[in-house]
Amino acid sequence: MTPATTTKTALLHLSGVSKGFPGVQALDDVRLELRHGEVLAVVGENGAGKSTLMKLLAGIYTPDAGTFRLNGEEFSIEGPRHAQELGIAIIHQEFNLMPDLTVAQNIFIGREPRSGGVFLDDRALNRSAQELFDRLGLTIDPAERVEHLTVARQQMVEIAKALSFNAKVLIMDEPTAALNDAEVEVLFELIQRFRTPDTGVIYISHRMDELARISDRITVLRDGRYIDTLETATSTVGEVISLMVGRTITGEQRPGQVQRSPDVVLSVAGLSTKKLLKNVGFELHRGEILGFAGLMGAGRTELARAIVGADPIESGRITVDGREVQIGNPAEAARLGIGYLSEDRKRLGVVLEQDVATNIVLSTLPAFTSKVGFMRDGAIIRTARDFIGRLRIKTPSANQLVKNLSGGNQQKVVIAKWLAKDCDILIFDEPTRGIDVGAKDEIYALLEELARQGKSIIMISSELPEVLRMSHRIAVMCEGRLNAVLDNAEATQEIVMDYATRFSAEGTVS
Amino acid sequence: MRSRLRGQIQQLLAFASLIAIVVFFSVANDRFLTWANVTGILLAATVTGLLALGTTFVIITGGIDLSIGTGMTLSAVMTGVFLTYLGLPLWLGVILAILFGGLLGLINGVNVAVLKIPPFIATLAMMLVAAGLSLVISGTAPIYFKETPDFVRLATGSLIPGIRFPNGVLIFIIVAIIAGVVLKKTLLGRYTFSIGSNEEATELSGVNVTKWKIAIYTFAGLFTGLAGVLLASRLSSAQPALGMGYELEAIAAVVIGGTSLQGGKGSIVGTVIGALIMAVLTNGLRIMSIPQEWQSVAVGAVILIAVYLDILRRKNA
Amino acid sequence: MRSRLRGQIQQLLAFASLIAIVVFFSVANDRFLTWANVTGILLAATVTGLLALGTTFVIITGGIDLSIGTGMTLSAVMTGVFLTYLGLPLWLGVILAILFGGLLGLINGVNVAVLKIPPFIATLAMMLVAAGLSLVISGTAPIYFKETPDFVRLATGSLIPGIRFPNGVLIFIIVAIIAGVVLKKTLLGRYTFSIGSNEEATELSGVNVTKWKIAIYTFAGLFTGLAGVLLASRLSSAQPALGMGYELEAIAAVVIGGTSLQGGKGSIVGTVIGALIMAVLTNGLRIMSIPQEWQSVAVGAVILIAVYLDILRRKNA
Amino acid sequence: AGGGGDGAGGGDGGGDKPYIALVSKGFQHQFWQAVKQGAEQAAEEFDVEITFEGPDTEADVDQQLQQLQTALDKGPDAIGFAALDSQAAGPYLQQAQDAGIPVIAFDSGVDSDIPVTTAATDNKAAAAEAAKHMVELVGDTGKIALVVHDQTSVTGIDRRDGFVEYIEENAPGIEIVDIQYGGGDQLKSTDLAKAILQANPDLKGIYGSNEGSAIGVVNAVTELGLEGKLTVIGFDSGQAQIDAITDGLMAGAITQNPVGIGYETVKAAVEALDGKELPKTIDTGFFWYDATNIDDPEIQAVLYK
Ligand SMILES: Nc1ncnc2c1ncn2[C@@H]1O[C@H](COP(=O)(O)OP(=O)(O)OP(=O)(O)O)[C@@H](O)[C@H]1O
Ligand SMILES: Nc1ncnc2c1ncn2[C@@H]1O[C@H](COP(=O)(O)OP(=O)(O)OP(=O)(O)O)[C@@H](O)[C@H]1O
Ligand SMILES: [Mg+2]
Ligand SMILES: [Mg+2]
Repeated sequence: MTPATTTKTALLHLSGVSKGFPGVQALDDVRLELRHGEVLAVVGENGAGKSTLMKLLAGIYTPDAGTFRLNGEEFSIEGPRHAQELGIAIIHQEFNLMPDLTVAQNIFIGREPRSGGVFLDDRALNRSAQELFDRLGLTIDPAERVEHLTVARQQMVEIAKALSFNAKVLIMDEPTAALNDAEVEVLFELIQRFRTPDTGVIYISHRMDELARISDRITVLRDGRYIDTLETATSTVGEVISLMVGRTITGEQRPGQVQRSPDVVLSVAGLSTKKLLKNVGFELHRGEILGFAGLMGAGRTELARAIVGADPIESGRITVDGREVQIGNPAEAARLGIGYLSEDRKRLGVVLEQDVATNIVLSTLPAFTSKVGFMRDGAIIRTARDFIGRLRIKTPSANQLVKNLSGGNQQKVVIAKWLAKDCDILIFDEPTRGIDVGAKDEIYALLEELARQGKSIIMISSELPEVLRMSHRIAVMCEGRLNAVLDNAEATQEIVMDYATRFSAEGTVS
Repeated sequence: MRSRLRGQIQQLLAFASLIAIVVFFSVANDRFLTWANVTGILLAATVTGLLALGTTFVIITGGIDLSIGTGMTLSAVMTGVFLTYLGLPLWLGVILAILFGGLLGLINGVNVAVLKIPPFIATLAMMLVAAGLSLVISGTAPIYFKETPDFVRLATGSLIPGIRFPNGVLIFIIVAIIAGVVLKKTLLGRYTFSIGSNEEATELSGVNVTKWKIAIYTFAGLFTGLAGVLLASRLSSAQPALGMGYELEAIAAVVIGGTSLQGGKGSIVGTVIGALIMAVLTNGLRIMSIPQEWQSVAVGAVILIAVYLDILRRKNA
Repeated sequence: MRSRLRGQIQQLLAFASLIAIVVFFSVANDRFLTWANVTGILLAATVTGLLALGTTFVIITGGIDLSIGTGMTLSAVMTGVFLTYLGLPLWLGVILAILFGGLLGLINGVNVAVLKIPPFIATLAMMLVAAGLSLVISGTAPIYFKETPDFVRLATGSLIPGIRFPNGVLIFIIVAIIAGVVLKKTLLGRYTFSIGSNEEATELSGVNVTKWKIAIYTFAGLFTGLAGVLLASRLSSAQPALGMGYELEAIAAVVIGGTSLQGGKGSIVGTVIGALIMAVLTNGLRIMSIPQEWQSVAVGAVILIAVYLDILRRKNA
Repeated sequence: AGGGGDGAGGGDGGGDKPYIALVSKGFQHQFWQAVKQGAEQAAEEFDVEITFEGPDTEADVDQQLQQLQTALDKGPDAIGFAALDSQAAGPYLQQAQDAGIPVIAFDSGVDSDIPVTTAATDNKAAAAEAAKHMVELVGDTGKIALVVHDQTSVTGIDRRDGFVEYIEENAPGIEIVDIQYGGGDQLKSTDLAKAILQANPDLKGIYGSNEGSAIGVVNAVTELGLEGKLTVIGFDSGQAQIDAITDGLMAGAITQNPVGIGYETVKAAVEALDGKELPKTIDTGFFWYDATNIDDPEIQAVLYK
C-alpha cells in the first residue's frame, strides 16, 4: 500500500472551488488533491459539502469558481457524459438507477452493444454484465429489473456500473452506507483491484473504522470549507473526528446488563410470507432495544414491512400489548402505536418535493389540526424547528425542500418524523444510514433515552458494531428465518456472524 | 420568511400573462373592457372554473379526472330530475345535485384507491357511463326548469343590488376561496400534496392513503355537482348531450395554472388564473371577430407562450 | 430466465379480457364472427390503433400527446394538398404526408424537451393549432382525391389476391410489428423506457435526453402522419373538421393495454390489444343494436372490468 | 343607416355600415359554410358588415350561447341566430329585444315571439320526403335502418322523427331495424353503418341524415362490396354525395337551400333595420335530387360542393 507520493503532478487537483445554492454556501474555496494510485478519503459532517464537491466532478453542477486539473492540465466539465469521457466515474449517494430497466440495461445505459449497428443485442449486454459481475465476484441476475432489488443490491449495481467504465478517477459517495460487513469486504477487494499507478479513488464515508483500512490520506471538510488533509497511517480516528466536528466525541460503549421489563409489548409468532419469511417468532419487551442483524437479503426489511402491514403476510400472529391484532396497512400499525422507518430513504422515507417541516410532521398531522379544522402552521413550524435543533439538521430553514438537503440530513428528517409521532414501538430500519459520527452518537443517545422512557425499539442495522453497541438483545436472521436471539452480554461479532451465515441444509433460496 | 415572500411575488407574477392578454384585448377593441363583457367573461369562466377547482385536488394527488365533463352533465340532469320531475324545493334539489356529484367522485375514489385502477381508466369509464346515463335518464331530451323560475337566477341573477354582477360569478369566487383554504389549511389539503409527492412514503408514515384518496375524489366530485347545477341554471335547462370535452378544458386550466400532472405541486390561485386566461382568450378573439378557424390557432399559440414565459420566470426567480 | 417466461405468460393472459369479450359477442350474435365483420373491426381499429402505437412511445417516456387527433386531420389535409392541389405522384405525396406528421411530432418534441413545456400543454397547444390550420388550409371544405383514384385503395383495397383483407389492416399489422421491434430492440426504444423510468438518472448516465426526447416525439409523429393518410384514403377525402376526441380514444387504448401514464412501463402488444378491445366493444354493441346511450354505459363498464381483471391477474402472477 | 342608438360604431369594420352578427349551429361543416356563403353574398349586395360563428358540435349549447352573448356585447345592429335550444336561449333573446336589436331566426324555428322572422327549412317535412322516396324505391316491405348525425339536436331529432313517422304512417310493412348516431363524423358513421349492415344482411335501405352520415353509409356499402344491393338515401349535398348519386351508389338525397338560408337571413335583417314589414316565416324550401335531376339548374343552384 505505498502510494506514489513522489509524483510531481497529482492525478486530480482542485483549488478554489466554490458553489452556492439559494440560502446555502455549500462549498467555499475548497481544494483537494488526489494522487496517482491512492485512495483519498473525504470526510465531514452531514451537509459539509462532500456530495456537492463530487457532483461538480461528475458534471452535474457547474462550480461558481475554482480550477480543476487532471494530470496537471486544466479542464472544465460540460456534463455527465463529458465527465465519463474524461475518465471520471461516480457512485452517487442517492441511487440514480432506472427502476424499470434491468440490471444490465442500467449498467450499460448509453453504451449499448448493437448488432449490425441497429438492433440492440441484449444477449451480449447480459453477457457483458455477467462477465463484469463474475470479475467483481457478485451474484446478481443481469436480467432482473432493478425495481425488484433490495437497497443493498441496488448499491452493488451502482458500484458495478461505476467500475465498468475503466475510469481513471473513481468517486464513491458513501458506497457502504447500505452494505453490511461481508459486502463491505467485497467492495474493498474491488477497490484494491481497481487501484493502479494510473488511477485514483475518492472515497466518502461516515464509517470511521473503514478509513484506516482503505484510505491512504484523509481530507476533512467542515461547513463547506477545506480543513486539512492527514496521512491515514499517522493519524487517529479521534483526530479526524475532532477536525470534522470541531470537538471530541466520547468513545463507544456497550449497554450494560439491563434489567429487562417483563411486559411484552409486541409478540410475533409463526410469521411467514409468500416470498421469504419462514415461521418467524420473537417478543419485544417494554423499554427494550432489540437489534436485528443479518446478511443482505436475510429478510429483516421484509419482516418489518410485514409487521406494519406494508406487505401481506401468509400466516402468523401478531400480538400488541397482549391483544392479537390484524394489521392491514401502516396506518393501522400507527394507530396501534407502531412506527416504521424505512431503509429506502429516497423512495419510502422522505417526501422529497415537500419542505422539512411538512416531512417532520407527516405522521402527526392530525394532532396539528385546530378545533375548526385548520392546520396550526405556527405549531408545525415550532415543532419542526425543535427537531431541527435537537437533531442538528443542517437546513437554511424549516421551509427548505427536503430534496435540497444533504443525504444525512434527509435521514435526520425521517428520524425526526418518527420521534415526533411518539410511538410506543419503533421499528428503525437502518436508521443511521449516511449519518455522520457526531450525529450518530446523538441519535444513539436519543434512542437510549426513548428506551428509558419505556418505548420499545427494533433496530435493524447492517453495521454490526452499531447493533452490538445499541441492542439489549440481538436477533439474527438468515434466509427469512430467525436463527437466534442473543443477549447482548453473550454476543460477539463472531457469534452473530456465525448465526447469520447458518444457511438451511438444503441451501436454497426459494 | 424570505422564501415565503418570494413565493408571493411569484404568484403575483403569475398574473403577468393574464394581464398582458387583457391589456392587449383592451387596446385592440374598446368593447372588451365593458362591464357587461367583463362579467360575461367571468360567467363564462365559472363552469369550467368550478370543474378545474375540483380537479386541481385530484391532479395534485398525481391522478386525473376525465369524468368531470359528463359528470357535470349528469349532475345537471339530476338537478332536472330533482326539481322538475320530483318537484323538490329549490334548495333541496340543488343540495342533492351537488351531493350527487360527490357520489360520482366517491365512486371514482373507490375505483382508484381500493381497486387500484389507474385514475385515467377509472375516470374514463365514469366519463362514458355518465354520458350514457345522462341520455338515458333524460330520455335524450333537455329537461327544462319551467316550474322553478327562480332556479335560473342562481347563475345569472344578481344578488348585489344595483349592479349587474352575476350570482354565478359570486358563487365561483366564494367556492374558489373555500377550495384555496381547504388546500392550504386543512388536513385534506396537506395529504393531497403529500400523496402526490410520494404516495408510498406517505402510506408508510401511517397515513391511511386509501381513505384520504377516496375523500379527495369525493370532495372534487362536489365541485362537479355544483358545476352541473350552475350549468343547468345558466342554460335554463339540463342539456344531456353536452359535457364531453369540458374535462380537457378544465384540466388545461389547471395545468396552465402551474399544477403539475406529476402530482405534488399546484395551487388554487393558479387554477383560477388558468381558467381566466382560457376565458379571456376565447372571449377576446370573438370580440375581435377573428375568423373562427384562426381563433383555435391563436388560443393554442398563446397558451404555449404564456406557459413558456411562466417557466422562464420561475427559472429566473 | 424465469422472469422472462413469466413475462410471456403474462402477455398471453392479457388477451384474456379481449377473448372473453369476443366469445361473448360471438355467442350473443351469430353475425359477429363473420369474415367481413372481423375485417371490419380490424379496419375500424387501424386509425386509432396507429395513433395509439405512436403515443405508446410518448406515454412510456412519461409524456402525453393530445395533438394526435387533430394532427392526424392536418396530415390528412396535407395529403390532399400534396396529391390534389400540387398533383404530386401518389408515393411521394404519401411519404411527404407521413413526414409532415413527423414534423408535428418534432415541434412537440422541441417544445417539450428544449423549452421544457409540460407535454400536456405543448401538445394541447398543438392540438388547437392543428385543428385551426386544417380548416384554414382546406378552406373549411373537404379535399377530394379525384386525380388519384388509386389512393383510395391504400386503405380498403386488398393486396392479397383472392381474399378480402383490407390493405389498411395489413399496414397496421406491419407498422405494429415495426413499432414493437423499435421499442424492444433499438436504442430509441431503450431510451424511451429509460427516460420514462427516471429521466434524471438517464441524463446523469450521459444520455442526451433532450435529443432523444425530440427523436421519440418525432417518431411518434410519423404514426400520426400515417394515420392521417389512411384516414383520408378510407374517406376518399380529407375531412378538415374531424379529429377532436380521437386522441382520447387512442390514449385510452394505450392505457387499457397496460402502459402506465407514469412512464417507464408499456408494450406495443398491450396497445394493440387495447385498441382491439375498444374496436370490438364498439362493433359488438352496435351489431347487437344496443341503444346508443346504453352503448356508452356498457363500454365504460367493460373497460373498468377488463382493467380490473388485468390488475388482479398481475397481482397474482 | 345606424341602428337604434346602442349599436352605433361597433368595434368591427370601422365604417358606418350596419353590422349583423350571425350565430349559427356550426361552422366547420360544409352545410354551414354554404349558409355563410349565402350570408356573405347578401352582405355584399346590401352593403352590410357581417360575422359568422358557430359552436364545434350541435351538442354545444353552452358554447353557442356564449357566442351569442359575445355577439350581443359587440353591439350589433341586428342578429341572426340558429338556435340549438331555443328555450335555453330565451334570456339572451330577451336581452337582444331589450337592447332593441332585431333578431332573425334561421335554419330552424325559435320557440319565442322575439325573432322578427324565421328563415328555415322544415326539417321534418324534408325528412318525410326522404322517407317517401325510400318507400318508393324499396317497396312496401323490408328492413331499413337510419344513421343519424345527432341524438339530441333539433335537426337530428327532426330529420329522424320526420322520416320514422312517415314510414310508420304510410308503410307499415317496412321495419326500421336500427337507428344509430355517428355525430356526423364520416369515419365513425362508416364503421357504424358497416356494423348495421353486418347485423342485418337482408337490409333493403339506409338513410343518412346529414352529409357526414350519408357519406359514411356510402363508404360502408363500398367497403363491404354491397354496391347496388341496397338503397341509400342521403341528406344535404357536398361533392362526395353528388358523386355518389351520379355513380349510382346513392339513390338520391334531400337538399335544403343553405345558400338561400344565409342570404335570406341577412336580407331579412337589412329589411328589418329599414323598418319593413316581414312575414313570420321565410320558407327556404328543400328539394329531392337524384341522378335524373341533378343537372337541372334549379337543383344545381341549391347544391354546394
Ligand atoms: N440542490 C441543492 N439546493 C440547495 N441546497 C443544496 C443543494 N444540494 C446541496 N445543498 C446544500 O449544500 C450543503 C452541502 O450538501 P452536501 O450534499 O454536499 O453534503 P454532504 O457533505 O454530502 O453531506 P452528507 O454526509 O449528509 O451526505 C447542504 O447544506 C445542503 O443542504
Ligand atoms: N439473491 C437475491 N437476489 C435478489 N433478490 C433477493 C435475493 N435474496 C433476497 N432477495 C430479496 O430480498 C428481499 C429480502 O430482503 P430484505 O430487504 O428483507 O433483507 P434485509 O435483511 O433487510 O437485507 P438488506 O436490506 O440488507 O438487503 C426479498 O424481497 C427477496 O426477494
Ligand atoms: Mg452526501
Ligand atoms: Mg433491509
